[in-house]
Amino acid sequence: MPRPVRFNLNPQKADTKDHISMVDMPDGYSGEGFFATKLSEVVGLARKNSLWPLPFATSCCGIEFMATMASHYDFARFGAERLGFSPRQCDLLMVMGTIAKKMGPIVKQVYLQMAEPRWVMAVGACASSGGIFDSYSVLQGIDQVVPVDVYVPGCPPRPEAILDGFIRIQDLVGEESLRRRNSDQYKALLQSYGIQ
Amino acid sequence: MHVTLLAIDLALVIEKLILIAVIVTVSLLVAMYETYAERKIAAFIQDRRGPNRAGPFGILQPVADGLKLFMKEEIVPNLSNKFLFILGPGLAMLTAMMTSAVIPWSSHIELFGRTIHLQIADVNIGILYIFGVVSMGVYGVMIGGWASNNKFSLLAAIRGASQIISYELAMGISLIALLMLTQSLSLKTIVQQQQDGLYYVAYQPVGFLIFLICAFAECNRTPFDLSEAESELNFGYHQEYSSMKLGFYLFAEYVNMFISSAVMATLYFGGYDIPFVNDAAFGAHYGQNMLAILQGLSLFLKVVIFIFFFMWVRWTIPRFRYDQLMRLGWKGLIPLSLLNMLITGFIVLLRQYGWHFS
Amino acid sequence: MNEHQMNEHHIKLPEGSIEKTTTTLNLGPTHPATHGVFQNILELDGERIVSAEQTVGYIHRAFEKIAERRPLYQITPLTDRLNYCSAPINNMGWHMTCEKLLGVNIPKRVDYLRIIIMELSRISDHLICNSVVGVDSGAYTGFLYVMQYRELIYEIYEEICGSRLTTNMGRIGGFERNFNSAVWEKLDKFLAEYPAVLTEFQNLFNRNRIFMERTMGTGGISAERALNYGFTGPNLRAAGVDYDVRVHSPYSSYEDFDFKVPVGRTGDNYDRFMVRNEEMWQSIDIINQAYKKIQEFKGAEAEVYHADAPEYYLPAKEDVYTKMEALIWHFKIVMGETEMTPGEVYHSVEGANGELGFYLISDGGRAPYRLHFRRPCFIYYQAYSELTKGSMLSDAVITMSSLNLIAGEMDA
Amino acid sequence: MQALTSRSKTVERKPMTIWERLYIPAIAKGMSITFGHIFKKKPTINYPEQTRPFSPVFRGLQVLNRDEEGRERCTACGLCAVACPAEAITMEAAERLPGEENLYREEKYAAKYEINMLRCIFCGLCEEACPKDAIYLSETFTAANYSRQSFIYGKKELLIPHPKLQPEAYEKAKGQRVKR
Amino acid sequence: MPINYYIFLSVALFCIGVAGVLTRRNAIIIFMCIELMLNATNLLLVAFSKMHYANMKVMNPNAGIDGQIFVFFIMVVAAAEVCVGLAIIAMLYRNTHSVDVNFLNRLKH
Amino acid sequence: MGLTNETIKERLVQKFGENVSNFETPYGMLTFEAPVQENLKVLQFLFDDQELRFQFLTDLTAVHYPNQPGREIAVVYHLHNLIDNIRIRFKVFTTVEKPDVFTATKLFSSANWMERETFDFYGVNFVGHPNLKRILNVDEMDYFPLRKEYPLEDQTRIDKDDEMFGR
Amino acid sequence: MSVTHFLFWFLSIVAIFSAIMVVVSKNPVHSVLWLIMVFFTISGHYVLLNAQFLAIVNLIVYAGAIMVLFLFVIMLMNLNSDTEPQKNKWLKIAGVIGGGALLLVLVAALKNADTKNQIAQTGSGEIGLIHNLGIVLFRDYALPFEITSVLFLSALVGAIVIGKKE
Repeated sequence: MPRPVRFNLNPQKADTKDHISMVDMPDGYSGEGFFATKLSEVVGLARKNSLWPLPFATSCCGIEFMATMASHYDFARFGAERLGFSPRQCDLLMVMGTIAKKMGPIVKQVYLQMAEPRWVMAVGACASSGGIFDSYSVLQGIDQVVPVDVYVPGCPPRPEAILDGFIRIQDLVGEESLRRRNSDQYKALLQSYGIQ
Repeated sequence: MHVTLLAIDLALVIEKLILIAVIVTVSLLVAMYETYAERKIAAFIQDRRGPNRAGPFGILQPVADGLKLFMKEEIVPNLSNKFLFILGPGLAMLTAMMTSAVIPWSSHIELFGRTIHLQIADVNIGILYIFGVVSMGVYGVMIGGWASNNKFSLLAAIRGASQIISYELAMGISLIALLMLTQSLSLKTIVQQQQDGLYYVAYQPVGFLIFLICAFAECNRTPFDLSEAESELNFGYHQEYSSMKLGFYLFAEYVNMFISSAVMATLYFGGYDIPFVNDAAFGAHYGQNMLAILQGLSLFLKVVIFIFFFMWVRWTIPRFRYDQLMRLGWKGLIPLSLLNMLITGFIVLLRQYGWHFS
Repeated sequence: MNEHQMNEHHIKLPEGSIEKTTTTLNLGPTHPATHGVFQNILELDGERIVSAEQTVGYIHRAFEKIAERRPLYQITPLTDRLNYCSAPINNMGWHMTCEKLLGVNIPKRVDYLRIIIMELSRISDHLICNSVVGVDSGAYTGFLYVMQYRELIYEIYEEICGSRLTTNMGRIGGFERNFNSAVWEKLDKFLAEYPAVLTEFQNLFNRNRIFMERTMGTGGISAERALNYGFTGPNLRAAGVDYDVRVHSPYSSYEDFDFKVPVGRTGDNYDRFMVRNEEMWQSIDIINQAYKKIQEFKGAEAEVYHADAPEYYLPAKEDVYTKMEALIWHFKIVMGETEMTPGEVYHSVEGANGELGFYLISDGGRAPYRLHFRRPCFIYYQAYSELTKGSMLSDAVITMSSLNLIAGEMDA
Repeated sequence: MQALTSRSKTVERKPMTIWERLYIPAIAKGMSITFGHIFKKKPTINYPEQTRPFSPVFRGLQVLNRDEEGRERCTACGLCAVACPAEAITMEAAERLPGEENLYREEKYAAKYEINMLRCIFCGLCEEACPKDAIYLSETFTAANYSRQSFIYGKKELLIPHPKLQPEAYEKAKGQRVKR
Repeated sequence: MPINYYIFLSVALFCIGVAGVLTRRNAIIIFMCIELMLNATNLLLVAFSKMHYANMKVMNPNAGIDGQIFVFFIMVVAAAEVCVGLAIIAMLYRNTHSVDVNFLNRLKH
Repeated sequence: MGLTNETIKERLVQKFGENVSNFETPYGMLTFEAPVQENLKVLQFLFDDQELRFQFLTDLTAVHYPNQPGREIAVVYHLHNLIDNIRIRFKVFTTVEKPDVFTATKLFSSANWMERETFDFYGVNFVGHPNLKRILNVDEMDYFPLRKEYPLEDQTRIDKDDEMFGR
Repeated sequence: MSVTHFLFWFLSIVAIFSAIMVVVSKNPVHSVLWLIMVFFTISGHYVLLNAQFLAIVNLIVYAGAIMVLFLFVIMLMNLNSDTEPQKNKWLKIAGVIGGGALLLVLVAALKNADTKNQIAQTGSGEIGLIHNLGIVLFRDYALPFEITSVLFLSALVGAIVIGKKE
């Protein structure tokens, strides 16, 4: 059956404002000041172009991630090279694939070992929400154990979708204030996951 | 000719300090762009495009990486020995940079009425000095790996240390064969000897090959990257490092590569000699300063070719297994270099007694 | 603490206890060598492995339990995610199991189409496995060369079913749509270009001494042990047993095809690598034969892409909108209320890494009463500790990747 | 083990020749292969700027269909929800009131129609199950986003542009179909 | 430099080495202290050789060179000694799981 | 191919008599059952017999029939004779209260993990198994999830009522 | 104070401090590193004395090879400050006193030795250069040189035999 239209024209727009709450201005100060803002921007620019991913690839999405790394899509174009399995050295935890309850603590462990600033991307239905596996053994979304910055739907997402999610992460990283990681909101967020 | 180390002359000190600063800066810059080149070459070899979003063609990529690493959180694992943990990358960087002191980067330039030799120190034990510093390079790996208090790191440290020690031997013996020909340990002299005749690679092809292989091993490059084999040991000895300490380790590897390329170019490929050109005549015609710049570029070009070769090999062949690596080192390269040394010595003797080839 | 006690403390050690001379190294679950998710706890004496203990279940997803709640056609997404590297084989295997249970006869052309798809996915699976062996031995580039051609296979899938990896391809009784011209074009392109790439890949590895020494004589197993361990597929054939489900119990008209069963001699990593390479060549051959056979269909036969089974195969959309009877069938099938034959059936296909079996018990209800997957990975992974005993750490890594362990299949 | 079939073919396993034992030839061969690739045309797609055409049957983001006059086709029969293996679809049916004939095609319609895109596995079974040609999967993937809530796509996000009221958007949504 | 300086420096280093041997129980550290003592001697030898040279260079351009040759041989011996010594320590450690010399004195166990 | 379902059946009856029963051939595969104590003897006979040579354990699993009192749990073996290329299915039934079955690990190394899996899912206690503990699920799990009385979802879950709808 | 003097004092102080640290460090790895420091300073002294060959050989042999071996052994045994055997306090004091007494006696004995006017020539002199050393070594000391190779060989064999597991 031919489809009457091919694309939907009103999909959700992702807006970083939904996600990062910038540090509130303290009373009496007018923001971070020019220099600090510029520094933030430059650092943001550097960070977003040098996000080293830690592929926590457990299943199908990991295979699609291989395709993303491979020549056709070339993840390295974004500076996201040097895949490391050492959490200390990576900036972006990409959880790809089903995380079973047995695996949950390990995801958290890896997250804890990462150095700040760190970001988490849940790739695929299983990592984001459990997907079709609404069963006794599967964690229904990794945001139960670690805070997630970007969700990428799809089962598995196409490489384009993974790249799209990665660009969302880059937007987020680029806009993040240097102070965010010291803010109370961020601490409260981590606290809600029992971290620190 | 040797410059006494203690003849202190203020102008000389300033000159040398500037030279050191320039060489260190250049080494770091080269190392930075080596990371970029590594990614790009890997990409081209693998039919990809490589980083192209940070700046035009991605040339700001190393800057972004560096800045990011600077701004990242420092993690010092609780259980590890903090002092050693910090010392490790520092040592790695230090030993990597120290070798550059004796390499003649070009002949001399004439500036402000002074003749400035573009070499930090022309000591008459240049090769031994390189050898000594290289043998020191193992500490960065060992201490870093041990202080991380991680079994993978420890395994990597032990692998790396034994590998570097083993390959140093073959490297040294292959150099001895070269030294029999040059009869000098000073790198400057060696370069000058090559200015007129053939490059030493023509006399010492086997020695060069052994030196090249050992250089790969000393730089921890594939196929000898056992100490940071990512599929086995998960980056090995620098696994626990984050932030700029990691940056130091990565940088040290690239600086090492740069310096060993320079050493190879100097020893076997005429150093700053411009190939197919009579340098002296050229200098007489265009002036010494012009010549020095071109010679520097010539050395640089040779170094770039070597660096490309390093990367090309890395992205082509699989790595060895630990025992195979040791077997190659001890049973392959050392006997071969000994043989090479003996044959060279024999020929040198024959020539001393007046026997000439054809 | 006085002098005496201190001496005591140091003297005590050697007399009673035998000191531990081995190191425990934990490989996984996030170690790069354990591509998916499993854990190997290795006891190392230096670099030699004294013993290995595997832990699995890190992505156990309860397939078999979920399958008991789903009508037959909704199980295809589950089988997709078993061995996700070659999802279509699983899909086809599952559909054939259902057809066997329900007694649906499949036209020859559908069989051949299925064979093309299955062999393509076998290629894509072997290709991943072999290139990952390369990656784990340190040569990353070959991996990216062949991955480009896996992308072509994915494009073919995408043209057929609209998805790349977890394809949900095929229906009980055939395919959801006929192969369009783009599929055939892309298949032509693949068949024309892939052999050269495979040759190049082999040139990079096959006779490279470093690679040969890394793989020869490591991770080997004898034919008897392999059979006892329940090895199937390329891993068993590498040990020298020419057991292949496609030959032994031909399904989907494999009996019409002429192909060889590559076998090795020692069952080591090199043999596994070579057997997989050779199987890719055989698969290309089979695809070529199937392609020829399909072109021989003429007229109405050339358009057949599903069986004539209105009870199980969804009617065409146009009919649903216009014909009452079709609408009723449509509702019945989607709601899962068609007649199910009670009974138990075991059907197996030659999956990319072994005999993939489906043991289906139906009690006539909407969903299977019990569905059990014979998952080859799960069965042969238990031999890992025997395969790696006495070898070195680096060998263990290569053995792991050359076994082609797919976590999704292993943990169900 | 005896041979089980007559079709076996032993794979090549020659011992290394002296020449091969030197490492050099194979390495040189490999390096010539990799060097050749430097000059090959790169298949890379510069993704955000360049896109690769998806196949016309690609199963991406779901879309709710309207008929030619712009009426919603969905009649809230629930077959898609039943067919969904991920149970990602929920809907609430409502009776069409008099005067709404230009909005809804049948007497019943979906007052609320939501798909949880995070659960959805894009298997296409809903499209197949729909007897009214009301839902299908478009040739685009679902965009990534920052929060879980934003993945619950309601009718607002799913409905295609109205062919009468928003003709330009409708034409755009139709896209340029490449003739194959 | 006056030779005295070198003498006293060497003596100091040597005595530190002696003190180390006496105070530590770790066989490896003791071994290292021995190396330290050897090095102190080496330094003194080189200093003396240069002293000799300073005195005699007019007569013999190679005066004092024997001292440096001697140092060279000491290094050779030290390398050989370390090689064997560490092997012994490693073996003892394997058998006794200790590097404590107070424990190592019982060669049978 | 000399071996047929009939000959296998004859050989089995000849050896075990009344103990093997319920011979069927659904979809061409010979299926029979034996008392639970006899399972090892039957497997051993099938393995050793010069004619039968069922030396390849294709599959081992269990099925739960809550409606058959006394025979709630069936352990199903699929055996394969690779030389004659014939498969059989062999079942033993046991009770859910005391699901003790002798282990086949001595005969087939492959049975090790399959039995552990079966234990994990159904709680079948394989007597003599070298390492009978949970394999796929976490060790702390205190029920056998694939038995029919247990629901698909985890009952201790509290995330059902989050903002995610649809369940 | 000339630069030479300055360097001498600097190197000497560092040498003595490092040597003390070798002895007092709890952690064997620290001891090794301090010992390497001592070797560096001693090499510095050699350079001051214009014994360049010995300076570099000292580094290569001691710092580059011997200490790596030490470090290797320590790492393999996983020794750290926790496993460090401790001597009795009194024994330690006795050890220090013994060392100190030796120092005292030697200093006292050497104080009056007739060395006042003797100097060790720094900075110049050709005897420490590799060319001269080489000639003497291979001409006058050829036999001892060959014998050292035998020594090495025997050490090698010995180490392998000792280190080999049964």
